[in-house]
Amino acid sequence: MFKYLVTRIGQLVAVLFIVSMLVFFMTSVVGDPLQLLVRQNASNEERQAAMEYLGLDKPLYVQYGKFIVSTLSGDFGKSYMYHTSALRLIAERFPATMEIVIVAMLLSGFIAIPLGVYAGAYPKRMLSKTVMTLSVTGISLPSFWVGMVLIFVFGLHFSVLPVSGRGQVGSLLGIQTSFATLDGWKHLLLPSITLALSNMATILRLTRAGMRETMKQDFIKFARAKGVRNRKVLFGHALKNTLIPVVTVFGLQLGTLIAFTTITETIFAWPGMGKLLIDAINAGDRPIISAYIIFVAFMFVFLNFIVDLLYTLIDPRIDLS
Amino acid sequence: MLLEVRNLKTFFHTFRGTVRAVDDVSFTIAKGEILGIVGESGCGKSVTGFSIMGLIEEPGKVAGGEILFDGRRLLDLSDNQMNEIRGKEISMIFQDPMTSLNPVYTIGEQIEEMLTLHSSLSPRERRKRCVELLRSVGIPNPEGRLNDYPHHFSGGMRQRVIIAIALAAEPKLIVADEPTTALDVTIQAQILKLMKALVRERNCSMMLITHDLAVVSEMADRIIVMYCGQIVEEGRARDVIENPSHPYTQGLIGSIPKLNEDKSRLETIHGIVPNMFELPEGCNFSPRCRFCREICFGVKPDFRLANTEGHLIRCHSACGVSEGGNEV
Amino acid sequence: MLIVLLVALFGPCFTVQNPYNLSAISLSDAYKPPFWVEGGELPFVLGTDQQGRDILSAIVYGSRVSLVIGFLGVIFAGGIGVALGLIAGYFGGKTDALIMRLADVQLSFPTMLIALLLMSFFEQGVSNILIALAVVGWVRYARTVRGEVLVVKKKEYVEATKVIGLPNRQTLVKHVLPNVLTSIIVLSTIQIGNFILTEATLSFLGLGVPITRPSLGMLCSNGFKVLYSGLWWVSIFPGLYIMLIVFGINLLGDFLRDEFNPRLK
Amino acid sequence: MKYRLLCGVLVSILCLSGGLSAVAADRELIVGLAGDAYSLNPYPRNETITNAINNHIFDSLIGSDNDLQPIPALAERWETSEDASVWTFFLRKGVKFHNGNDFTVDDVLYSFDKVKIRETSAFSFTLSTVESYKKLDDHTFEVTCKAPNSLLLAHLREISILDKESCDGQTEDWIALHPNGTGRYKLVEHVREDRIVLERNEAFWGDLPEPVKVVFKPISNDGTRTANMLSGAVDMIVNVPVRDVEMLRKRENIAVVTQPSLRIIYLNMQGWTDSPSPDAAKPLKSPDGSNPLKKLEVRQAMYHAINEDEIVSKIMNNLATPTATYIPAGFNGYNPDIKRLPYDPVLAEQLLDKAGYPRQADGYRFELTLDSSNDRYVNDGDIATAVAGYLERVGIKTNLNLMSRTIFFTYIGTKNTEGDTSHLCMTGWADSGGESALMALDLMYSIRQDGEVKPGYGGVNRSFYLNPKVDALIDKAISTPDPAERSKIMQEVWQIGADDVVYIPLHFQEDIYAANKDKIIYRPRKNNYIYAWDFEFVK
Repeated sequence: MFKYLVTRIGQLVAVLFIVSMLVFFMTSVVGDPLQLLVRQNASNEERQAAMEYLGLDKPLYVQYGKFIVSTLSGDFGKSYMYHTSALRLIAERFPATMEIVIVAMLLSGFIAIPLGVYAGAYPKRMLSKTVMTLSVTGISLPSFWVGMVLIFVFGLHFSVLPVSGRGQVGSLLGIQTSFATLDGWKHLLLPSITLALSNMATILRLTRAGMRETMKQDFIKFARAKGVRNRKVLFGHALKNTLIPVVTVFGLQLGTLIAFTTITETIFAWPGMGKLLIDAINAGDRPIISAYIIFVAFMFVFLNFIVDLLYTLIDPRIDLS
Repeated sequence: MLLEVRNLKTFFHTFRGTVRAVDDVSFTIAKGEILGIVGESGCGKSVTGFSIMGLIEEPGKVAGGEILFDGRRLLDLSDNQMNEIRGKEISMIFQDPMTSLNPVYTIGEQIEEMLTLHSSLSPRERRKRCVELLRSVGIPNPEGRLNDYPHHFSGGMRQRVIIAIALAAEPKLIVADEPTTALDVTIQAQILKLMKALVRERNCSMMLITHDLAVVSEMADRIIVMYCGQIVEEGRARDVIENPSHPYTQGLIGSIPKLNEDKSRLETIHGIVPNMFELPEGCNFSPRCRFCREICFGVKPDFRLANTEGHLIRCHSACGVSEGGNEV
Repeated sequence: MLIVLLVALFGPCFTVQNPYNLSAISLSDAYKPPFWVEGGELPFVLGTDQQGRDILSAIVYGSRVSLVIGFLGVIFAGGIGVALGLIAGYFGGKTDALIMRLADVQLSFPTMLIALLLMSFFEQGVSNILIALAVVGWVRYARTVRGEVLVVKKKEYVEATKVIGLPNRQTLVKHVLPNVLTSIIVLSTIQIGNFILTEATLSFLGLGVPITRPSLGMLCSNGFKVLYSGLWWVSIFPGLYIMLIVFGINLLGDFLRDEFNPRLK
Repeated sequence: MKYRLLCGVLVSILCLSGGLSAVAADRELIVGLAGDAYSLNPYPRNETITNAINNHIFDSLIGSDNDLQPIPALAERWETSEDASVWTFFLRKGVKFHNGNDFTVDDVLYSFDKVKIRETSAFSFTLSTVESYKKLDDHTFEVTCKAPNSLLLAHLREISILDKESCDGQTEDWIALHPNGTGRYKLVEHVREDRIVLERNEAFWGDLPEPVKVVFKPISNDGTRTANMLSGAVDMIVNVPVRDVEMLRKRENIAVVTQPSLRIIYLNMQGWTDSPSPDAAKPLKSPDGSNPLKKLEVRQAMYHAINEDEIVSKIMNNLATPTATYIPAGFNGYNPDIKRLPYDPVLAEQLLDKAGYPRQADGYRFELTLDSSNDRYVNDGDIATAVAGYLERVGIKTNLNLMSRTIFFTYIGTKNTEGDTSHLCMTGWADSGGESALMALDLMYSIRQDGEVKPGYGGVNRSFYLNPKVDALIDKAISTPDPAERSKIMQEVWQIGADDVVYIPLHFQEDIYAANKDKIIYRPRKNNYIYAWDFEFVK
């Protein structure tokens, strides 16, 4: 196990290195940071000064060397847009994004998995068919659309939930979070549902497909023959055998949501990280983009490590090392 | 009588038509008795077992008949009530030990689950009992192996674990569905011996479902031979083996290789099992029967007594009775 | 599903205009409602959009773009992903680590950035989107397939093939692949929809297909801007059509899975 | 930083949960903006929203009235030498910063010094024409320009004045987190991308604005902003999408306020070069290999071919004003004699024939690529599509190349950092100063494909218009202090530009606001800056 961990950490370093290189390359191609610093009608002199300030006048490998050195010391530089530490900007936004992502993932976990189990165990029943049909809506509607419709229905038509923004934050276990206040929860709900919807459909469908196969297995019949109650058969015996693909996708979705909730955050004016990223990309703000993507890479490596560990917990036959 | 099955009918309704997987089957099992049910695959013997357990799944359905177990009508019980009986009073051993154990739980957990469901033992007592059970089915170092997963065991060992699970709640009846089919011949013998010993020791009954007459002849007190969802022959084990009366049974016995007889070719039953959607009008076996007569094609045969007491056959031409099974 | 395909293939013969031909559409026809609504008129059966494009014609043409994106996207992404997933899961060790960390690298880059990158090198177009989708989409396949292969390869029938000396490639294709097919099919049916939507989202961000060759996703996101203003037909019809396609694909996927999966019989 | 944010949040919770009762709730204003302020340090970014918000906290020496003409602010009055090269400013006395420090000349000179540092200031250009400045006494100082400069006031207007005492020696970050100006409002809290809360500075030197408390909410999605307005969560929104206007107008409690903006949408054509955009993906192609855009008739024909009225009515929902010139009526240098060339496709075809580009066998005369952004200006993608359609109909094959603003501006830049790639593009331009000469300096001053003719001039002259006469006129205007005289020179410049069809002007966008009319009245500014003091409460 220890050895495994060491290898994984070694891989993490390699991943971060490659990511940093790619990020550097991409940000040097996409977007023009000068746009942020100088006016469109700026003179060549002004542009030249800005280039020097950003170090863009140096050859690419020199720029990269500098970038790596400062990155290693944990300094991603100052955002071109906000003129403050890129890392701090991300840290500031992180909690807000986590809030909607956690709620969204809980929603999809606690709704989609049971429904998937049910639909997989009883594929012929009316309810299963309804659920499956509805889940098609989940994967065929763009999230910006869903978000707008939710705003329209709950924010405007029924006026039961606030239209957008993050509500009051309160202190919960010493952390400032929307979870602590009712107002916070009200604001959380719509964006979380928007995020959850397409996830739910995916997880539901994977669970169902796995369940359909597992339910035909002998050990399910054997469990029934043991007198195990139906619910326990489904959730105890069958579900655990179908979890591998579900957990895989769950992990990917979780990471993707944390990293790239761009659209939903934009639509709900939610002050999270995704919006920061899209603004940074649009502006060619290299410090933010690189800090962000390296952070995300770190997170994915970590998440996938957790998922791999979960594999071994779920299925003892899997041997990673 | 521990178990009494009367006119059991289990049908499968598919969109291609109805399959009468079990059609009008009646038999009994006495306390402490081992009943062997023999037949080719698809003859309905497993379905009979599952019908008793109440585990027939869509599109299957028990269409008629009665199952009396210890005086209770099983078919009238709800699923929850059945759960009280399954495992505790009737337990089941499956054909393939490779797939019957849940791969994601330790065998300790799987045995314990039975005890949690059907006993009021404390966790520590349960653990102790698990060890006892494993030891009784002949698993070496049972304490150490409780936390192992099924894939750590060989096929024979897994079947021993399954037997341990089946015995865990001290059931009155064990339904064993082809318990040794998937095992090596040498291991088969061990497992059979073990099962017989355990059943006798605990004085429980057993319904042994198999296609292998050799297995049955060693184990069973009585034998039922099934063909196309119906019982074609029934009698004490010795009677049926030594004196098979139905042409089908004769065929089955004839196809077992015997060491002491020198034969260049094994006997076979010619033809194949009929399509279950289009059963023959008369006797189900008629298309394959060597002794087939006019009547066999038109009329379904009824039970008749063969030469010994309690030895019944379902055949028009009892002629096969004395001729034995050695004709070519 | 068949209808969708037929429409995509032969629909263009019957539409009233070619929405790709700029000189054929006229701004003066902009925002006409469907013909049964007051103010609507034939031949614009489902109304027109902001450029005066006939919605019905645009849907017919757009569905071709979207279907191409969905199917080819899945084929590319799925092809790469399944292959890499099989290899990673089956061989394990360093190969696995390499491929999976590559996946981690890939996951860290948003689709949008990749699309932007491609756009700055190539002209805006369907091929860009396809490359972006393949580059982004393979990870999901690879990780899912790998997870399942880790289980499957421990099964006896796979281990048995090693004993009989079957080459790895044959084992993978003949014995491992069929056992992970269910997840692949489910994933693919979801991904087709997903890809069509990703394209819509990219269009929403201005990174999608060219505006002169609108896809369903782009029609939908264009129309969405005027949804509150009561011009519902501009986005509802393409939206419904996307749903229809995704639904059809899912039915097809379910059918394929049931048909080719011996374990469900 | 975090601690401070936290405090801010806590304070706001306290306020919201009752402590606020001290402030009259009905004098509170919530405004939905299209974006957040990037920094509350006024120097590093020069961008509309950031500037507007910083103007609440900070004052400049010079203010602007509603027509963007300079008025006294921290400078009470000023005097200028005959040739407009030496300026003396007299500062207002008794003004205090939010933290209680006195405002003096030292603060002004400190701010000037900071503004000039290119690394941390986006406003360094404002002092690029200034030779030197010196303190005369605590409330008087003198500015000497490099050349006669009538535009100094327009530039000084953009410099916010910081407090030297508290800022000196602090980091840029610290300054951004502790904004301390002399302005009408003090910062209560700033939660990035969520809200900026300001309260009235009761010690302000001038008239107190009506709103006691102002909350700016950045809501970047158009639809969401409209929804917030409809739900009553905000009192006013900016940049209402044109398609939502009708629906909002139907609401009883909502007033839609529109005003022509300074932003003009127009087409740039590389008509003064023989090798237009050699590096474009799809370069210009004509049968004889010449550059058709060089011909005046061709440019005129393209002008005639475009039905701008239809674009305005169909795409812009009538919320745009077709224009013949680049500055709005009423501004310095506006020339009312310039008229649009009428929509006349038949004439357009005749002109094209005359210019020597008849229709070829395939029905086309020559082939162009129209580059445009699709996420920068109001409905830009649709406008470009429509324009391409009009050009196609007179026989000009038009490839449409739409891209995100992220790459668009680099792609079309006159500096050709990525090669010369665009011969026909649609862009927008606005000069928030409302000063004709400044605009012409960027738009009309000569520039060549291979570089600037005069450094810093012709920065967005994407047509590569070359006309020494125009250059001379612009130079002259800049050194003319008298606005009326300057206006006259500029009118001539615009007339020449129109005759040469340097650009094809399309329309001025309209700034559209929606406000809760039961609560407030809003008088918009021409430059789209939102100021709390432009609001009046109804009751």
